[in-house]
Amino acid sequence: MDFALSDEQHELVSSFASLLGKASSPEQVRAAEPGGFDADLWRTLVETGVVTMGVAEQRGGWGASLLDLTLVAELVGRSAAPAPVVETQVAARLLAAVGSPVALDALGPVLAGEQLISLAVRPVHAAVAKLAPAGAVCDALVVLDGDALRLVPVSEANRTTVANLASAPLADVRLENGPVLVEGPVAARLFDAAIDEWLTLTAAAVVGTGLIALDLACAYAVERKAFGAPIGSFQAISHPLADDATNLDGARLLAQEAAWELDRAGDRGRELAAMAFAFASATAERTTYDALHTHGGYGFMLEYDVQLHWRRARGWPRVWGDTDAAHRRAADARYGGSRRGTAG
Amino acid sequence: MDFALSDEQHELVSSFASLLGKASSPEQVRAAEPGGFDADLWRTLVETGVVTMGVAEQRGGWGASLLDLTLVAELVGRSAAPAPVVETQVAARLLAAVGSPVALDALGPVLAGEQLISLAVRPVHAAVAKLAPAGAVCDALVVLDGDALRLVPVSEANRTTVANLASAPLADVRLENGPVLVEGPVAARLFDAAIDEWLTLTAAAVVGTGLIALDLACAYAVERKAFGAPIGSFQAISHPLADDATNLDGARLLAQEAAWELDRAGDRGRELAAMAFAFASATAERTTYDALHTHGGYGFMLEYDVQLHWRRARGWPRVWGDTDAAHRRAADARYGGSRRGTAG
Amino acid sequence: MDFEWDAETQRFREEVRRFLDLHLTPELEDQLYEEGLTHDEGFAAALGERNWIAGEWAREGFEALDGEAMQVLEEEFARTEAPYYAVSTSMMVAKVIRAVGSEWLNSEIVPKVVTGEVAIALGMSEPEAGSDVAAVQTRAREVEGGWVIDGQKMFTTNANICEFVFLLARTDPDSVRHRGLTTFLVPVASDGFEAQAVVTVSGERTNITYYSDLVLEDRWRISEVGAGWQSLMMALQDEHSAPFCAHLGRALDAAEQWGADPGPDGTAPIERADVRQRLVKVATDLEVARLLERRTSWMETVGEVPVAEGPMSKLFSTEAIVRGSEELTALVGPDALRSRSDPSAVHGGRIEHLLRFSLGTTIYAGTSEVQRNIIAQRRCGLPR
Amino acid sequence: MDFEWDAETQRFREEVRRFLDLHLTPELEDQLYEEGLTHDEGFAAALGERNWIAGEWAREGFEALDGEAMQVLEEEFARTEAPYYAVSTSMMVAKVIRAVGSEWLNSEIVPKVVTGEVAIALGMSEPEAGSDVAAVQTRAREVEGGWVIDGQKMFTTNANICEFVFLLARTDPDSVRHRGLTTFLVPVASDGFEAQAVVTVSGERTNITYYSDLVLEDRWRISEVGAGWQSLMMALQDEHSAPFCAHLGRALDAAEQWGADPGPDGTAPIERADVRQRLVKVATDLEVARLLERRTSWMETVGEVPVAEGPMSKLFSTEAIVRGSEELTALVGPDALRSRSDPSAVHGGRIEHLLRFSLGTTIYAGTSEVQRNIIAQRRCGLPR
Repeated sequence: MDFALSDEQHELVSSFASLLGKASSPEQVRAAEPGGFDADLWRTLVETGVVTMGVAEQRGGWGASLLDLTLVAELVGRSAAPAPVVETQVAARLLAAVGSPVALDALGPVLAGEQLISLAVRPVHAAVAKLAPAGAVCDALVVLDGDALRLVPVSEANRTTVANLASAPLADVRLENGPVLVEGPVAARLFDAAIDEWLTLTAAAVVGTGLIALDLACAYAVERKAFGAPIGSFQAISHPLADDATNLDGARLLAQEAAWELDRAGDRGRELAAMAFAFASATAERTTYDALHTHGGYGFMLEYDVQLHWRRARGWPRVWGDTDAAHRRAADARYGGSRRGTAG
Repeated sequence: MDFALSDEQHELVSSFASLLGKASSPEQVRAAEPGGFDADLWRTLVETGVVTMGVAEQRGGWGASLLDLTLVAELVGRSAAPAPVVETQVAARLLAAVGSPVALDALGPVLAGEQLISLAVRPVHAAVAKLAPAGAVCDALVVLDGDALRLVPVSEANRTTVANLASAPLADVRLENGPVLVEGPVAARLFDAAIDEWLTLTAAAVVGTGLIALDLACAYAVERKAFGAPIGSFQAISHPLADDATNLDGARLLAQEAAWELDRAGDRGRELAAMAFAFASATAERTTYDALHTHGGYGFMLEYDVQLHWRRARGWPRVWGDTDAAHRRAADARYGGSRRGTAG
Repeated sequence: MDFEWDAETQRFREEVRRFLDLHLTPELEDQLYEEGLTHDEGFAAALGERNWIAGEWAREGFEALDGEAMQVLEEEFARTEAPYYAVSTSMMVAKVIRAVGSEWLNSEIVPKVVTGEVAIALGMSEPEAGSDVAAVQTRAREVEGGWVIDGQKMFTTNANICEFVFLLARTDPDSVRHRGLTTFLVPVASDGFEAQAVVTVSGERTNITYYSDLVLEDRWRISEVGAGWQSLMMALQDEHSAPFCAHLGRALDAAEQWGADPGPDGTAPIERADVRQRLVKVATDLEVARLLERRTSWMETVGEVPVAEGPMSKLFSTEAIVRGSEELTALVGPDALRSRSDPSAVHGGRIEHLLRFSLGTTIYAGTSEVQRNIIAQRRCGLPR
Repeated sequence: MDFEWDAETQRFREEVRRFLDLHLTPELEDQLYEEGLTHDEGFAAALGERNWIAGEWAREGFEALDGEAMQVLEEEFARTEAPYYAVSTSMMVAKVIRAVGSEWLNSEIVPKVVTGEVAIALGMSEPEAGSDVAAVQTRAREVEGGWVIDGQKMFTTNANICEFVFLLARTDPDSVRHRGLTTFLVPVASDGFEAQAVVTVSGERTNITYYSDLVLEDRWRISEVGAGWQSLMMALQDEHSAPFCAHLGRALDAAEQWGADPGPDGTAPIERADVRQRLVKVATDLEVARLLERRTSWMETVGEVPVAEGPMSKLFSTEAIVRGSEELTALVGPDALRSRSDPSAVHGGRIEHLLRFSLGTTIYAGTSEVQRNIIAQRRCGLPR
């Protein structure tokens, strides 16, 4: 049992915190709305190795653990970074895990920073990948199409950008022909493993979202006075924030535990990843609501930053599904697949 | 639109309030634990007409509306009366509604105060009516057994009394032979209509449970001091109680609306009855928890009254089912029966 | 007890719906949403023509509407997101003028409110006075024949399209809290008035309004000098019976329509047990919210003052909107993220919009915390 | 980071489980439940023989247990409802004696706590001093060679079967709040001591203890005169890392077993989507509770003071117990109403009992409200 980060992990955190503090300030986040993509920030991140780091060394990456990536994801969430870090990391790791010549051919330009490849986190229906993360800005998308993992080229010709709550670069992507990466049962297995990673990293990202919202709320509650006292001295304000702080600590630990379990290929990886996603997204939703509400009418103004995080706490995770869906996934992992029942 | 009670209803309320205030004091409620039945109280109630009042005039009763009965049920809940008012009222109304000679034969001694007949609110499995309300003290039980409504005689020979959270007179009743009241689709239809009534009246009863718990908590919060002030002046105490007061008002109105709709045989009777049960039992659970918690360590002592109500808020409704089950019933009424899905 | 509208009220509801079909066109709806407006002059004029602005007051050719009709009118407007907000704030002020204002204000302003020619925004909260309205700092300094006003008001919604702002200002510079305040009607055409746009999460525009050496003749004063707080309380009384639940009803309608349409696998979501259950939970909240609101409005109709019941209905409805919009968004799933403005949005993006709209409801017209304080004191008898 | 116990700790856990299989017999369990006890002399003696009372202290023949082993020990005791409470309160006091007590107390009392011969109850809260412990009114009046004690303590659990009460009393009659307090060890055999039984909703017995002209020699004083508050805080530090989540684990185990058994229709409830989902939600809370608790205990192990983290784990775990026991009771349905003592109860009535047990957890050892106050101040930086 050890709850401490390693020295290397502390360094990782401080270098990304400093990078994002400079290149993903609230002003920059706003400037990138509603598209949700800042090309300069993305270039900087890619040059720093944000995608490469997560790929195994024998595939040309730096071999960072999923636990390491949760630390980065949390900072991405904290800064509401307009950059598709999580989905590109997971897509690259998936290409590396597939390991077929087609997959490795696709991975090359990703590691070289020439291609942005994302992952459609929901299975395809009627030849359309709906609300594909980074679908609005990617060059190609890994999709599970029936029993095949395919790499679908994406361009203005086959994507329809979707304006959305989170100002995320989402698009509905019509499937063009694209090479099959792998097919058969292994395809679904690899896709599911990628979803485990995406759920874990998204959990970490929205923990970051919750943490920054909490910080904004606490700072406001110390400054703002009503009825002759700082509003933070009223239990109606302070107690929800205390609960949120507690839940956020728990959500962070759970996301880290899920990553640690996936890293060691433990039995509970899938279960913990889905639990972490469910708990973190519920926590981020509630925290950002409380934080916004703490600001009173100001929280409701676009001009205040807290709404940026309120929107992302909902929009980022929900491109996959809600907490109920995550609980069902965790239940299937914990109790074995369900044989009855309609909820998938 | 009229939210006022009639003069007759005000009189009904004040006469039962006075009766129960005298004959169902906290001391008497405690004295009747764990059996949950006070024979003197029951005799008084029967003599006052608590069962007869709900039966139609042409069947020998006084023709009170279900809305009238919600007013009585709320007072039963408020006083935690150790008397099976709701189930005997509903059983008597069911016998009257069946109207067959066998049913009317059974109704006679009930109206004469000679027999205590209750209703098994859940369908029978393997010839046992489990956790039958008033099963521990009734002479007979109306049960839905397959497609027949039957009147099952109950005695020490075929009942096993069950110690339970609410100190209610519950028993597992083994089905002896007993006359069929009615069979075929009409049996299930009449049973379902009786359940609508039971759900509505139980909703009203636990509103009463919540209201008395809220009163106890507010009185305590005014008296009790900590950190130099009455604890009721702390928002951590007062805000949950304000929410509870609000929910209780809503639950009462919803139970009354459901009764009113059932009284006029309106389209939404079943839906509203199930909604009222779900909302009232959730509200009573939360209110009694908050009320007990408001008392601090004292709430946890058997000596304080609030625990009496905390236990009944859970035990009384749940012999039928939880709020999820009620929501499913309401959904079937609102959207038509479900054709898929496992939750019944 | 009777939980149904009487037959006349039900006929009236049909009449209101026909009116809305005619006057609240899809084009107008889109325009209002895009511009973030809650007022439209043409719509207001059409309301005025039927005496539906000051419905509770009889005037030549029109009988007064009773309490039920007024409730139905407001429910329908809220349900359809009709541009009604400035009309309702104007009426709040018109009532105050009728109660405490001068003859001149009564003859000059009130009739124009009634016809929809004039609209009035509310200027109460300030940068340092939100929930704590009595902390007002905007000053009105008495000068020969009138007043000079200096200060700033937050959330002066519609000040950019109204003719007047109902202003709460401190006239006694040495006063604190509730004392020494006075209410005025400030023409937005005055020199020294400025409205700065503030866009909210729901897309609605509100304003910060600035008052700089603004000279106002005394005839624009509404309350007696120093009696502003009482006149403000009068204006706010109406806020409690606002039919918030109709907003939740709108989103539930959209979700139930979504549920009835076949999904990608050919079955309607509503046939799934979990979907039905979650929808019905929201429907239950809606039922309760509606009952609490109608009770409040009924109490006012029969002359009772809903001291705790008003706060209860405001609290429950708006918290139900927050819960319900979160729940429905989660239930509809990823597609609920599509913005109201996006062509691919589910059922016009009503649910996505309600989610953003919900945020304001637990804040304006008295935050949930303020409502709980009131309920705790007036209903539970707890000390301050 | 490492989220697993090391191999040695895992072996130790097996050893603890074997111990419990041997010493916590079904007969003892039933007896404890029926009598409402949380202490058993035989069980305590068996613990003492292994040095598992003062495990963190080495003594002849025993090495000290490390933080992980101590955590595992307490988790297992909580999970199985072992009669451990008086042992743990005794150790809280033994640590205070070690830190600030006299040589005589150290040689006379501490060794007997370690072996389980002596048990000590906590006498802190009073009728007028619950969450606000500093409002203590019990007086200790200095007399020649000692003290005369008068007062009353609430919730002196196990005072009826312990040898001593750890008493917080006001020694300076003119003092207020935290100042002027002193801690004592009161032998329950003293004249003027009385314990009156109080039965709780969970079935556990606690006591009101009365102190009437109770004469105590000065050698029973623990803290310096006037330094009682500091010694109390020392004693309470341990409360934060109590493994509450193990109680929730016990109920979840029972519910999962219930779910796996075929129901009346022949299928196991756990195959139903709604049942699985509700169970997993509780399992998620349990996972989080366990992580927060283990972090607190780990921080103490590495020498960090969990100023906010301790309150966080206590708050989260106990609120999760309340939520979880309500949820599991609802899920299991009507049968969950059968009392723990009824032969027909589901899986020994563990869930029904946890529901009643849960009520105390958010109150004692600092209410949830007190924990939130601390977290708001120490973690969120909010003003008092």
